[in-house]
Amino acid sequence: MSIDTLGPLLPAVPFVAALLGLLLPQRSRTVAAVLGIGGAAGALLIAIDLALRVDEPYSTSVELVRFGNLPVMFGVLIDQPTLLVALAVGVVALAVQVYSVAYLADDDRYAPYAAQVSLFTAAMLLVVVSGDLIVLLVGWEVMGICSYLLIGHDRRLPEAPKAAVKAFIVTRVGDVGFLLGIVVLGVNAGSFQIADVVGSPLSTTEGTVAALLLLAGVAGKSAQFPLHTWLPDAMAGPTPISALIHAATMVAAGIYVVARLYPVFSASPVPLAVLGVMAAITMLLGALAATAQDDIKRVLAWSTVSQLAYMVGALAVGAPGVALFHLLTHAAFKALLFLAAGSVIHAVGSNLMSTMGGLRRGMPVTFWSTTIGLGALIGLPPLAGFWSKDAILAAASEETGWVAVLVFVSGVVTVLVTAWYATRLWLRTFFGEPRSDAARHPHEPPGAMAWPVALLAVPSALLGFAAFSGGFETRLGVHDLVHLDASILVPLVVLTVGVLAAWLVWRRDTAADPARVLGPLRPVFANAFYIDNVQDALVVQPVRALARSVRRVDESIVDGAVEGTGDGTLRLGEAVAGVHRAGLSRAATAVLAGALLIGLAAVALGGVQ
Amino acid sequence: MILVAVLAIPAVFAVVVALLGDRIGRIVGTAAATLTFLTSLLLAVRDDPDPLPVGGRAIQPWQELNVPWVPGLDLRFHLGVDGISYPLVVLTTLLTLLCCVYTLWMVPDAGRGRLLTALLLVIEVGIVGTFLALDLVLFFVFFEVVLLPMYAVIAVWGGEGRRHAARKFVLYTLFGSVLLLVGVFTIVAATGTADIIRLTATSGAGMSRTTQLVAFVLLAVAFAVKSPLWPLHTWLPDAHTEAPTVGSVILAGVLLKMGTYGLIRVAVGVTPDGAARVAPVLGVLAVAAILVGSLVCLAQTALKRLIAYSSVGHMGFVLLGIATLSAVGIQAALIGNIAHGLITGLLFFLAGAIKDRAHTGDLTRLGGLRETAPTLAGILGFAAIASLGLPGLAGFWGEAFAVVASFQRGGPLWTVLAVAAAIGGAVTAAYFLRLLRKVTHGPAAPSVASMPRLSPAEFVSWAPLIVLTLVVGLLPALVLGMAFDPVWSLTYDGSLVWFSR
Amino acid sequence: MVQSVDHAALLPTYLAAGTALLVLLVDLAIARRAAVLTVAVLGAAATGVAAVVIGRGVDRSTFCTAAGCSYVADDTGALLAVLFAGLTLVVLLLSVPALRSLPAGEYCFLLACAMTGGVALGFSRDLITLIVSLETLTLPLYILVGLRRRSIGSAEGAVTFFVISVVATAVTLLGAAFLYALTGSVHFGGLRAALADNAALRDIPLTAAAVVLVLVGLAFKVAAVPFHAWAPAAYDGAPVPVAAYLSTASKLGGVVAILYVAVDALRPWLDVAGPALAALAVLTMTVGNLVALRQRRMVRLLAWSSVAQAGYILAPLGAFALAGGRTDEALSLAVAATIAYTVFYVVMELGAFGAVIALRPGDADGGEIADYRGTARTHPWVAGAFVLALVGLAGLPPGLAGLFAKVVVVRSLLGGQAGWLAIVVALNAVVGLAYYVRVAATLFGPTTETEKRVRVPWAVAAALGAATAVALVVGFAPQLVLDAAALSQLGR
Amino acid sequence: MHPVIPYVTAALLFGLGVYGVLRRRNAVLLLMSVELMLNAVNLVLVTADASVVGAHATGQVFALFVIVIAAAEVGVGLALVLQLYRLHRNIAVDTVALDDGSLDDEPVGVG
Amino acid sequence: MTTADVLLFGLGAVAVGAGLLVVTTKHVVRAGLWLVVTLGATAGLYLVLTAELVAWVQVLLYVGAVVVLLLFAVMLTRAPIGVSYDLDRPGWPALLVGAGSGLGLGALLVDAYRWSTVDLPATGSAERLGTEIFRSWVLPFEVLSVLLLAALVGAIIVSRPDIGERR
Repeated sequence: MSIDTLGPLLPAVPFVAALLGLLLPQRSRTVAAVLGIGGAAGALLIAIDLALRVDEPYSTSVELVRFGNLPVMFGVLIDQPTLLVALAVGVVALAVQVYSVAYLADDDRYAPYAAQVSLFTAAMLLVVVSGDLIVLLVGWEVMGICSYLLIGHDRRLPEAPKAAVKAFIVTRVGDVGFLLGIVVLGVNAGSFQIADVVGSPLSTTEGTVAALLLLAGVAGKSAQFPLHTWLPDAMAGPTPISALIHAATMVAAGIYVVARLYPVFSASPVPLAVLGVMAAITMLLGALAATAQDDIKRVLAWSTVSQLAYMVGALAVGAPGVALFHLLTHAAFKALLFLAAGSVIHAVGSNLMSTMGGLRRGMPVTFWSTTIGLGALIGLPPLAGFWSKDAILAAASEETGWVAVLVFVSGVVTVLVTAWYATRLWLRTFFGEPRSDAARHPHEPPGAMAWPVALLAVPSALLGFAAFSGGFETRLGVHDLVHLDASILVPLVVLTVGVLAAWLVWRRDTAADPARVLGPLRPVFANAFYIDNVQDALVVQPVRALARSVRRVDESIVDGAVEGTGDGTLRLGEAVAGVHRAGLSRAATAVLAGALLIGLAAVALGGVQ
Repeated sequence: MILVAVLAIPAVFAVVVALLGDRIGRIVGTAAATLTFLTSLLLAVRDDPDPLPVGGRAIQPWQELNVPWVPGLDLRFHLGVDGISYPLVVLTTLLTLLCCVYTLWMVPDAGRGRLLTALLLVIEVGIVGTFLALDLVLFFVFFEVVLLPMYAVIAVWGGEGRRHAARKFVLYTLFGSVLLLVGVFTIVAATGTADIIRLTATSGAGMSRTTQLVAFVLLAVAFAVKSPLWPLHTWLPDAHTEAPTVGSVILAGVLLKMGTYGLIRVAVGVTPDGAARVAPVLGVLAVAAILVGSLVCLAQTALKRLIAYSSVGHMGFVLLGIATLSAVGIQAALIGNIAHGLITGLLFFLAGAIKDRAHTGDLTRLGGLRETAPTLAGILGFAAIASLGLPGLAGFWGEAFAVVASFQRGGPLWTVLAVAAAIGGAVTAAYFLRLLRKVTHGPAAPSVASMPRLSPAEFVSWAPLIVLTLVVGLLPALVLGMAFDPVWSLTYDGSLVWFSR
Repeated sequence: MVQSVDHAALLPTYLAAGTALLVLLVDLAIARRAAVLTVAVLGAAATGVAAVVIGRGVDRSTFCTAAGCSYVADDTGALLAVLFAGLTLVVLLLSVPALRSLPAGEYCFLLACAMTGGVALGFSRDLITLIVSLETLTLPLYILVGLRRRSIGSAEGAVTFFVISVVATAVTLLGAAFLYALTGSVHFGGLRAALADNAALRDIPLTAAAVVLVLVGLAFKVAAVPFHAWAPAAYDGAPVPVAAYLSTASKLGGVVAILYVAVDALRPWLDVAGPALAALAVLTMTVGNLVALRQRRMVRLLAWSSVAQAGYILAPLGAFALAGGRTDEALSLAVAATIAYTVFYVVMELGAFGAVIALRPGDADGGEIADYRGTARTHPWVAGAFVLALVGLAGLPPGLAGLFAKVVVVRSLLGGQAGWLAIVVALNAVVGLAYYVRVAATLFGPTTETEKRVRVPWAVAAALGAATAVALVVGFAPQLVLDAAALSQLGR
Repeated sequence: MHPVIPYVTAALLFGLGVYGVLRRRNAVLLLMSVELMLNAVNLVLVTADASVVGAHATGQVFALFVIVIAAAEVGVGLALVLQLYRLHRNIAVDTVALDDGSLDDEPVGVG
Repeated sequence: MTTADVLLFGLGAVAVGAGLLVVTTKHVVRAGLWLVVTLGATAGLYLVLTAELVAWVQVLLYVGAVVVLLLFAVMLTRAPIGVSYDLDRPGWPALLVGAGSGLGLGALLVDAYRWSTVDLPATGSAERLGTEIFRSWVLPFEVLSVLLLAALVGAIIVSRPDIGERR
């Protein structure tokens, strides 16, 4: 098959799988599983095939529709980074699909779930390959709705529906900006084709405005401050979904789009500065919030927020390739961590670390996989995360300007905090005495769950070495990914400090939570600096109040005017009818008085003429 | 020939159905609706497959019929179909057919299903006639035809407060159409012709600037009431809340489109100069409609009322598109029309199904639908998601490109309007998700405890809407391809604003 | 000198008067309801046919003096004669149930007398003949209104009608007398010439007063506000067929009188009369509609609605009289619109009253609106005709006749550049629909008790069917009416 | 002869008739007032015949017709008044109701 | 001031004065009698204005028939012979409208005719009037006969509730 048709097939295969899956009756688990896994596997195979065959960027397009002078093209724009991300998506999606078969073994709504995961995959792949911003937006939003559906999947969790709505609305708020940004770019270029948009000159103001608008969408999707609040709540979804959302799809989309449209952002300093500040804040915020969580998935969720900020930081310092590198490694180790956490939860029956402990003996595979994942997360050499994080810090240190300094400093501090909370998670989960009955008798999950975890450990551990391959660097469009010089010592030292600090605190009382040393800051971190509450008070409640008052105004004033006109007419009718409820003589008076008045008026008028 | 058939079949059968027995009447009515639908598809056949291009603002109907009717009133029986009207005609015949099919099995409590079917056919005549008319006076006549049958549908088969709602509907919309009458004859008096083709080609030559302005304002108010545009919308929630399911479907699905279609074909077509001068006001009101509609929905507790108010918001996008007077905007309006017809039609079908089963439309008393009726909940989810303008489904194109058009228009006002409209889009998402959370999620409420399975009538009448929502979403060119040339020419090669400057 | 009289031209009038006399004789000789009715119906039909024949021939004039002719049998007159004869015929048929308790011979005789007045009115071309004809049309109606002799309402209605009518006649007569005193002429042609040529008259305010007095007195006939208050009482008190006649034939007479006087005789002074006519039109339609909103009794509602309709009828003339360029073309448009609207209106009003009669048992009065609840189930066809008539009066499809009637008026208003008046008409149409639709909805309401189905007499059914059929025909082919209205020589 | 004298007389008579019509409750007195008005009309017509140059006797003819009309109307009118009296035992015109058919039981509201 | 003027003025004053009493008197019967005076005075005016036929018809028909009819009606409705205080309604509007129309018309007429003088035509004869009627006004005359017939039949039918009742 020619690569021209393969490109569009990339999202099409899982899309068809999703469509068929949605039409299935709920009971047909097997077919659903085949469709789900088949869709993801098909996409992965196509991605591999393309990766092997495509050397030069290429694009195809057909006109989807034409609005006035603005055509919307359906087409793909495929280059090397595209395929790397597509591969990552394929791998994670396949892992998630396989894992889900077992994880949702006793869920009677598995069929729609699998189809929705397929749709999610298709949407992400559409974002990845699309050559047209409008079509990209299609994928972008479909992903949002899929995240909504999947987060709200769990019927037992009372907070699930709310979290799902929150995830969609918060990202949708950002998408207002994203849409407007696309509109600015498209109207300016007279086309929504990415190639045209990137190639057509923008005035500085327009460019800045467009970039900032797009950033709002990116912040929403990639969970950057201040639109990050949906992500931890999204943990209400089934664990594989968390893996999917946090690893390769959804959150990655924002980073990917910035990288794809990088010329728009780099054209003026303002967007980059905003990116930098956003990254610095989010990085620390996420990491600090992760220190005080008891829910294992929330720890991972906040770590995602923080890690995404690294990628944003890389973008801010002019290194989109590096950002994609971290995206890939993060996809691997975060998928691993979530799936592993899923195994733990599966075994313990709870999300809370206070009910775990000492699990390493009962679940060795999970333990070792998690250890690799956490090592990659904190940047332990030579695991994957080390290389990519190091590349980001190096890129920041090489760049000049306050933004770069800010990114670098916050990056290093975050390494410390990350090391601390990762260690805490590791120790609290797998060491010490079991703190609940379930934790005393842990068991490894079934193969369908264990294998994806184990397999994902491979890239988590080794993907970093890809940085040594020149081909990989070319594909990401960067040089010198590897910086084996003295500057790597700074993060390594900081890392060690973090790990040791956590270990020392833990060792004093292995049953207690190391987070206790945070003292009064603990609730602040646990509640992520109360940003949720602030948002609720500043945005949600006012909007609700506004809605209520608008409804009141609409019903009592706007409609009141209408009803009032009706009633008024009737009352007037009543009044006029009242005048007629009189004797015959009033009629005579009316005739003669009327004649007199009209006569007088006519005489007066006639006199004028 | 086909033009006449599309009107004559439902008209004749409406009478026949009213005279037949109840069950056979409904069957014959459905057959007639099917026939009409199939005939309307044939309208795509072009009399002159390869017409010579005509410059300027030309309407080039694919099929045309032009015979005098009442010369004394400048009234000619002048029908024609082109890319602007064709999709709406087909949508009308399709929705009527689906409603007839639905009535085949599900007759509202008041009974007399054959009369309901007959009235649906009469309404179809009026709506299709409005879309096909190429004579101003004829347009007005068809515009009026719909009024009383719709009143009857609400007043006879409606809910608790049906009489009040029906009266409000009929009086309010009559208020609009009498202004239309005045507007039409303002134009006819000034230009001496009621031929829409000629008036459009000359951009209403013969009218002074003031006359154009006055005429446009009259027409715009008339169409704004029908559409409805905030703040002339308040008949709509009442009518929708009380109307029977099929009534709501027709009302939202196609009746409102008479307003927006009229605005495009008549108001903008015949009085472009007036339109260009009033457009900013129209744009501001359209955005106000979007924001007010969506905010009210956010605080709304009744299911059908919420969907009704969502119509106000959606039609706001359509009207915003028209107000930009650009090819982009008007195309967006056209596809917005179709999408809203499909999606809101489906939503009202669903609301009706839920209300029939749960015996309440109160959001606070519903909940957990996906536990007891997963299919229904799934379709409701689909419809809600489509309605909130999810890209890839039909609703997206109209809304996104209304924003595009508004932005493209340029200038601070239109930019602000574009931003506000986009924000309105976000609020739309918020209230639809709130709706889903209240209705489908959570533990099953007592009201939804026993939900009968979906009947074949429901499947048959919903499936086309679901499929079309998806298909139009993926292939918007299905609707817009044929509309491109007419809109391009109507907007004088892209934008009337440039033309009027 | 013996003047030659063109008896052919007088044929319709002769036939009408002859019908009256024959009815009286037949009543004396046979004294059977059927015989009397047959004679009256045949007489009315013959009058109509004669009018058609006369109308198709050349215009004939007779009773001519140097000042002009008193009697001209032209298209306009023939059209009106046909209308009067037709209306009388239909009302006679509608009277069949009512005649069970009314004196049939006298009833038919009086109706035939009224018809004679109407026919003569259409042909008359001077003030004396016009006023005498109009009185002949009206006076029998006082009695007919009071003919339910056991009913206080009937007596009250008759007295009200009578008193107001006499006062209005006095006003008209005074105006006519002044006009004669000022111009020395009573013929329309003479008056017009004198008013146009004699510049001195322009400077005398008395002329304006005279013009207004004549028109105001005639406005009583069409029940224009403020000369309308008799109408509800008289309509409701009268036997229902008589109310039908009052609201159709009698109103037609008033319209004709106003048209003739305003357009033919007082043409040069229309600008003085214009504001008055426009104000009357606005007041009439508004007050009529508003009060109709609050009516409980069916016939009163129809009475008030017919008041409102009179406003629409007067509007084109008022608009013409007001508008800037008073061209002959605009005037003939306004006249045609007035006549056309009147014809449409008369047809639908007859349908409405016909349905009321068909739905009421025997010779009962109109009753309350609530009494009609559920008649759609018991009498679907009659209810259908009723609804058609009502929505026609409201001016909406499927009452296409009414729709076109409104269109005609609005068109002529906008053609006469009286946009504001068009808006007033339009808004009034909305108010009007509110009560028409209330009545129509009542028909479909649930019945409170299991009502016995009233059998509809065949005569009533035939009359109602004819009225409905005509309404449908002119609804789909309004050009027929427009052509007929355009035949009018008035204002040319 | 100064025509203004009979003309003003007629005007005053008409005014008196108007006053009487509006003032009198008794229907018979009301009719008398109407006669005053019609009488005034006749006076105008007859005076016009005398004062208009070259007039025929049209005014007098008109006046005769008016007298006949007045007589006919008085005849019918009195018959109606008597009928009212028979049913009502009263001929005060202001007890003759004009419009008592209004809705008053239904609450004001568009519905 | 000619003799005719003096006569016109005098008779006019009588007519108006008696008319005033017609509409103000408290005696029903006296009102009828004052009406006779007004009508008689008007007939006198007609005579001065050389309209003998009209004057005689006025005396015969009005004074002779109409007033008698009215007085019968007064008696049939059992009106009190003496003073009655319920004859009138409170009358500001009546006064306003009555005075307004009377004086207003008077003013218009004065404005129109001023103190102009015309010669009275030769005394008209019944013959001339007859010619006029039968030459030019046959039609209204005949229509009027239908009117009278209708009035006659109508008055009877209203007065006799038993006629035409279902037997």
